Amino acid sequence: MAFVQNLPFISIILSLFSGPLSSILGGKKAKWVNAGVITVIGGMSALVLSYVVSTGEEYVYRMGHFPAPWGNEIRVGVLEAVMALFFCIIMLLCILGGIRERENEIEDTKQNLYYIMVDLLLCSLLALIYTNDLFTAYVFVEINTISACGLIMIRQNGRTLEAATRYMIMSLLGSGLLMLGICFLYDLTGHLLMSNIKEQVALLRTSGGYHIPLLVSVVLMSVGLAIKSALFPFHSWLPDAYGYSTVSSAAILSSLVSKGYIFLLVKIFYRVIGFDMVRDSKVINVLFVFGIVGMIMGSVSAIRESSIRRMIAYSSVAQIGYIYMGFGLGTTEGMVASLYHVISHAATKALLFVAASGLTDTAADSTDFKDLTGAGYRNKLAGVAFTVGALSMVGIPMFSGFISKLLFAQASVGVDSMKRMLPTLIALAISTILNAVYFMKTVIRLYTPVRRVKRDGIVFTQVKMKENRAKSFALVCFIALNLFLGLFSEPIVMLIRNGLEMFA
Amino acid sequence: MDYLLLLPVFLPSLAGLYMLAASFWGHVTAGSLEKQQEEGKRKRIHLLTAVVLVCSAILALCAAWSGDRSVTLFYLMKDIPVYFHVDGVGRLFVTFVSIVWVAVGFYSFVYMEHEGEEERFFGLYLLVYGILVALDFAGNLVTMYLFYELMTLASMPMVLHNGSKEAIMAALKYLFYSMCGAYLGLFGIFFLYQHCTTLTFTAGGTLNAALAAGNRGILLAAVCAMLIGFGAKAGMFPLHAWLPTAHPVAPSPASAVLSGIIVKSGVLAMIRVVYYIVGPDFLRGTWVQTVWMSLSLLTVFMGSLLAFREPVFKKRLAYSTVSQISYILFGLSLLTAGGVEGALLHTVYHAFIKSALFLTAGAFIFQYGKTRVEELGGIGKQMPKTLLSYTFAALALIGIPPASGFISKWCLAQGALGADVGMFRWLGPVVLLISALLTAGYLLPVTMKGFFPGKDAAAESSVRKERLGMWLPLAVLAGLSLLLGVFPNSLISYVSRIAGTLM
Amino acid sequence: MSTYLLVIVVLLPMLAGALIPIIPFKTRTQMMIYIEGAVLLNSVLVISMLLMPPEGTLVLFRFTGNLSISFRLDGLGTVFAAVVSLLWPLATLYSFEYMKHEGHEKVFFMFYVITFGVTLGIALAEDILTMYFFYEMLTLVTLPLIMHTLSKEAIMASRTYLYYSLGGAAFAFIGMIFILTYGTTSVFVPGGVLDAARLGDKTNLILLIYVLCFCGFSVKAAMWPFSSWLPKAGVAPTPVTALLHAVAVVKAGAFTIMRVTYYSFGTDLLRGTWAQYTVMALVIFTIVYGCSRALKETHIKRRLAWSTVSNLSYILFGVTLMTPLGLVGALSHLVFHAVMKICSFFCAGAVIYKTGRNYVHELDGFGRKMPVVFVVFTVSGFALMGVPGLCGFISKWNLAKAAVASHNPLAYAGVAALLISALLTAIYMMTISVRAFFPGRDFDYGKLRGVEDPNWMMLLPLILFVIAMFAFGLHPQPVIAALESVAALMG
Amino acid sequence: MNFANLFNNYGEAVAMILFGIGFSNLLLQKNLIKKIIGLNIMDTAMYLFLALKGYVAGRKAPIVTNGVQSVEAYINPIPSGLVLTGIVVSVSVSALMLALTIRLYRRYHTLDLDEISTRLKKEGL
Repeated sequence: MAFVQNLPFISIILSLFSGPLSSILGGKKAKWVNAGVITVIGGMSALVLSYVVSTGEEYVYRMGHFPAPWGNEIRVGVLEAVMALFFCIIMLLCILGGIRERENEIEDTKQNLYYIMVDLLLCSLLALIYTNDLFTAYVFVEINTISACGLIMIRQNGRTLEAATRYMIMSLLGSGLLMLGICFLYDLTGHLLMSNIKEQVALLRTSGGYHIPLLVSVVLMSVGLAIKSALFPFHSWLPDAYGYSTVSSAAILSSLVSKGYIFLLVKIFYRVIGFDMVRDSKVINVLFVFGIVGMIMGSVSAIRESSIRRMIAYSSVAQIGYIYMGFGLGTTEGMVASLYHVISHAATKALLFVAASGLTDTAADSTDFKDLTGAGYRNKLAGVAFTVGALSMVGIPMFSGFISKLLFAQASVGVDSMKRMLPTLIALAISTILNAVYFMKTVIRLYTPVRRVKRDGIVFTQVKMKENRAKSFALVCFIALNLFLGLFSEPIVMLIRNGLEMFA
Repeated sequence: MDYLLLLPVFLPSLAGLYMLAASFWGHVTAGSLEKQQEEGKRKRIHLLTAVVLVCSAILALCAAWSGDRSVTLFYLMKDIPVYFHVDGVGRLFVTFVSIVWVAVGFYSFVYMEHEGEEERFFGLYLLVYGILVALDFAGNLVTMYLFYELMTLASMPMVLHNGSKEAIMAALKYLFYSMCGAYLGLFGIFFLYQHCTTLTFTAGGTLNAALAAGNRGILLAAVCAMLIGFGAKAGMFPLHAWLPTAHPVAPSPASAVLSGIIVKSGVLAMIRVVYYIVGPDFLRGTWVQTVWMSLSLLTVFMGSLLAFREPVFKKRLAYSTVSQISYILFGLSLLTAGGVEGALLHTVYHAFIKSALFLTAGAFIFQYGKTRVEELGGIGKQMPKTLLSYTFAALALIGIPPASGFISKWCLAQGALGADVGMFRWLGPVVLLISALLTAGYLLPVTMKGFFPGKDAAAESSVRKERLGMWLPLAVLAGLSLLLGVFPNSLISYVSRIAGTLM
Repeated sequence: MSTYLLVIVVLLPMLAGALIPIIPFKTRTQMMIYIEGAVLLNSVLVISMLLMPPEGTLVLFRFTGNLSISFRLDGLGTVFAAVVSLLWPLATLYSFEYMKHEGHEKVFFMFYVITFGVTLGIALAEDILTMYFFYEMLTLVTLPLIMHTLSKEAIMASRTYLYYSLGGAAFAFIGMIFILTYGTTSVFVPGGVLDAARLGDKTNLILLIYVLCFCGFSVKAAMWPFSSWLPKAGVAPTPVTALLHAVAVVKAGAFTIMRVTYYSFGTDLLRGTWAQYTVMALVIFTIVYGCSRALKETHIKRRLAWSTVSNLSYILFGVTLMTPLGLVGALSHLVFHAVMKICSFFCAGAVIYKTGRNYVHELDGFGRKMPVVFVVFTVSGFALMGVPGLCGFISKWNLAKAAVASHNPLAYAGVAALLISALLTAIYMMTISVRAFFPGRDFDYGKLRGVEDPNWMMLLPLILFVIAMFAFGLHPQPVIAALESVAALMG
Repeated sequence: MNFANLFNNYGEAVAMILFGIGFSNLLLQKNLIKKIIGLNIMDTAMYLFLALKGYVAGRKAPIVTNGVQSVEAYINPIPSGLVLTGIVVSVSVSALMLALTIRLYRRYHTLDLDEISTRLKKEGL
């Protein structure tokens, strides 16, 4: 077996141990370690990706060479590698984008803790992506939750604490349900490895036994993960968590954490239950309905927001809605669209958060729209970046958002049942309009010059690109990434397709 | 293909445009002239106008009476040229238009001095003349429509000449009524274009029978719309309201030609549509004919009644126009040779008579500034010639034999009785008779009061001399209206020949 | 002529525009020369290209699989491109003079020139995705032009414009998706590309989608109930209102509708269906509605904007007839209305520029003080009324001809609507002219001291437009023939 | 339905009931501490469930004393392993929750989350 095949495992271990390592380092060093680790892992994932693409088939990596029923496995396919790569890139950029804010907002003794959390988060994400074992998945879900919570509350203020608590409660409920579902499956099949469970499930389907328990476990797991990834009715914690935690936390949370859960859900659908089984069960209808409602409601509450950060947070509620709607279509096309949106939304949303922070710099970190009037002139790059993100969110061609909109629409037209096609299309149109309303309103405000230089105590300041190199770099990269996704989406879509084929 | 037809069109138009431009730039550069310069300018203007007017009138008559000429100017659309052609009706119209126009023109040389803005007025006057000639020569429907609209636009400023607020309002009212009518006409034209073999005027109609059979309903509706539309110019109910508003405020020569000539273009348009495009056979006995007849009769009656109650002299004349034109329309609506004959006769006569009457009214205003009927007591003492010619004209209009009006009305009545139009056979003549009585009722009092004011009337102290330039054209017109009544045969024969070709 | 010209004429203005704020101009004149030069050059390129049409398509860029940004020159595109590239240089000339008193010109001209390229992009787009792409771009690049004055009003107007346009695009998007899915190809083919086999029993669905798509695109064409952004956008500087909101942007809306109707969905599918009646009813209503609003409006530019609303619906009416004749009518009005309306807007702009008066009742007696402007204005008014001899009559004639020929009862109503709106047009245009020329007997011209005609930069376009109006009105044959040849492809 | 099944696997039934209790507590309790207790009940229910799955009546725990016997002698060890892991997880989670609770209490002197959020709104922070 080739050396490359070890890399996934190594990357997980690496991130896992870089955490404790940074606990004994100072903030500065920890930062560099963390950045380095992420970069290295990104490189590894790239290698893995190229390897898997070249071989054209997924492979299994046994921990300590224990055979199937007992040992714990890692299973690497194209999709996993792609996700790992993108997560690394985006996480790195988020870290870079928020350096200054972190250093201001977190007291110095805690600086390195932050990086521990990030490392653990990365580790758990990678594990979620790669693992082939349901219980391992559960464990890492919990780790993920804990580290995410840490990221939220590390900036000390009432809001973040409250948000963290709410977040904990919600995700504990979710993981409780997930756990229960897993237990049911284990009870029914006697296995924990996804592939083995799938065989058993297939048998059960043919024999038709235990139909209801199987269904129950599917429902439990999907609902659990839906709750954790803040699908519409369960999003109460989200605006505060994203709106008041430090920038890179918000960016990472919104773009990666929830996506990890979603990806796990996809894996469960495809590799544990089998997608046709899921389709036959009515669970995806539920997801579909909640997804659409989420698309609309999220945008509506975003329109009512007066703080730019919270607005972006609400918009990601809407975006999560898109993704679940894609699941709900119940076709491979829909799934492809959702997965593409996972990526493009991750990129865009992180971009928006970082850009927003860049804008708020010009008004003494006030996130109120009134103070952002004309901010586009005060911080040019951030203004441009925000505009790009906004356009992509609205789905203007040549930005990534357009492609995912396109994929969703095509998928929905592909569905032959009117009951899904029309609602999807109409919902897409309406939510586009709503997005336009609140994002473009913001953009226009950004480019509305203000005569006076201060408003009730808040002094407007110019921000040059040089002042904050890391952020500028991150923004530029984000813009490039967004354009790349928008213009050269073909290969990525192809990869996703192959990955799904490997899954099934 | 000869351009003699174009000369009487373009000569006056260009001259008119030149004068308009001149007056406009005069205002823009806002140079104020000395008294005698002013005089010299007026002389020049009058001279130019007179020369151009006479020349073009002669040209027009030559063009008209030297055989069936025709000329295609250029193609407005692939199958629609701007095409002039002289035929019977056109010839007739051109003739009386030219005569009246020249006469009124000379009258207004004197009259306009107290109105001011003469350059503009005469410019418009010439322009409208050119357009009218073109309208009468027009050889197909679209050409006619083209000049019909132009006429509206060009004659509008004549109405608001004195620039007072009510004049402007009246002008706009005139414009919008005419536009409304014109567009109703256009509506019809669109449909006729689809269902006719050609839009070139051909006696007896060019309706494409095969197509028309299919969409009879919509076609009838379209024709009805056109009748009502062009009826607006001819002051037919329901679009007649502009006449009594526009005429009183316009300078008298303007109102003279307005109600003498321009309203006739509505009549011409109707003749063209009904007898040269749709063809009388298509309409005969349809609901459209009934509507048309009843509308015209209604207008006849209503017009004369309103005139009877109207104290302001020019308004009264305007109402009388409303009713008199509808005589013509009634004649046309009979769709018989007799009817058409009567209608054409009345067209000619009414042109002379009505312009004469308006010129009289103008004279009264010019000399003594009297606009209301009751002020005219004893006017006969001061302006005998004017009032005399007025009286003749009035008698002609009422239709006392042997004056001209009698003949035309006789023909109309005969036509009505001859036609096969149900109850209108007798209703028509009755209405005509009643309205004739009313006409007498509203025209003659002026004469009587004028000559025999009664002893209690305070004799007007200052007797001003009647101006030759004013009463002569008046006398000429009045005389014509008498003569044509006394020796009508040539005219009648000519008209009946035309009517014959149409059936 | 090589197909590269197709993309050059699209990109050149964008590039030139983007450079404007970067290049350090010594004097204003230099900038003017640069801009006018760029625009003229591009127009010349376009015209030469139209004269020697390049064969084949040019694929600029591929999104995914069959989705690409590609250009091709065909009949319809030729018409639109010709109109745009003939008017743009004149409008630019005019705006040099006008923008003096508006401030930060560089930004203005930057977007003004870029818009040129984007509009051409719409005209030359080969497939529906490209068209959609440039349609969205158009929205974005014209936004700064509307909010140029940056007054509260302007900001509000630009917001409304943005919401309306993007919303419309969102629904147009649905239509595009269906074309991509159920069409044999995404390229525009005369007569439509829908694949009957794949369509199966979904006809009603497709009709519904067509209606959505029509409404979506008709937002830019300011059809009721999506029209209210246009009058609001009148706060923009007059060159913008004139060129964009009487020609480029709104005509782009009409143009895209022509594309989807005749080249994507196909008229054979739509003719005589409820879909056709629905859109036609909407359009007919708009024709009358726009005029009556114009009548009520006393702000000159807004009045003209409302009149634009109704005139655009003339074009759409021609489109919804769904016959080749209808297309001819629509195209002729697309061309002629461009001339008439830009002309009248420029007159209004001249008044505002010289005197800053905005309302109709402030114009008493201007006829003598600004003779050229108001004579031109009156002529354009006549043209809009459809006085024969001017171009307005020709397009009205063609539309009505098509409507009557289509033997469609609703179309007859449409003809009536055309004439009613013509009458209303007469009222709202003539009242202005009459005021201006006949202010009343006792009007004191002293009040208008200092009011005079603007300089040649503003007058030249006006004169040219008047000439054009007469030329088209008296000898429309060449144009109409060309349009007929375009429509002939529809079969 | 026949309650026989229910009585045969009463263990599972109890586990489910416990889970319900825990879940509803975690969801509905105002007081944070009670929420945490609910969380723990929920987890414990899960462990009970797993353990029951692993247990086979009349076998020994899989701990090798005097010599290895055949596989039939032992109960299934995996669930026990899972339970152990689960306990670890839940311990850490509860620890974190408690820490949060303390923080909040220090700031706002209340354990009622809704009241805290209303106060936050008042602060407008």
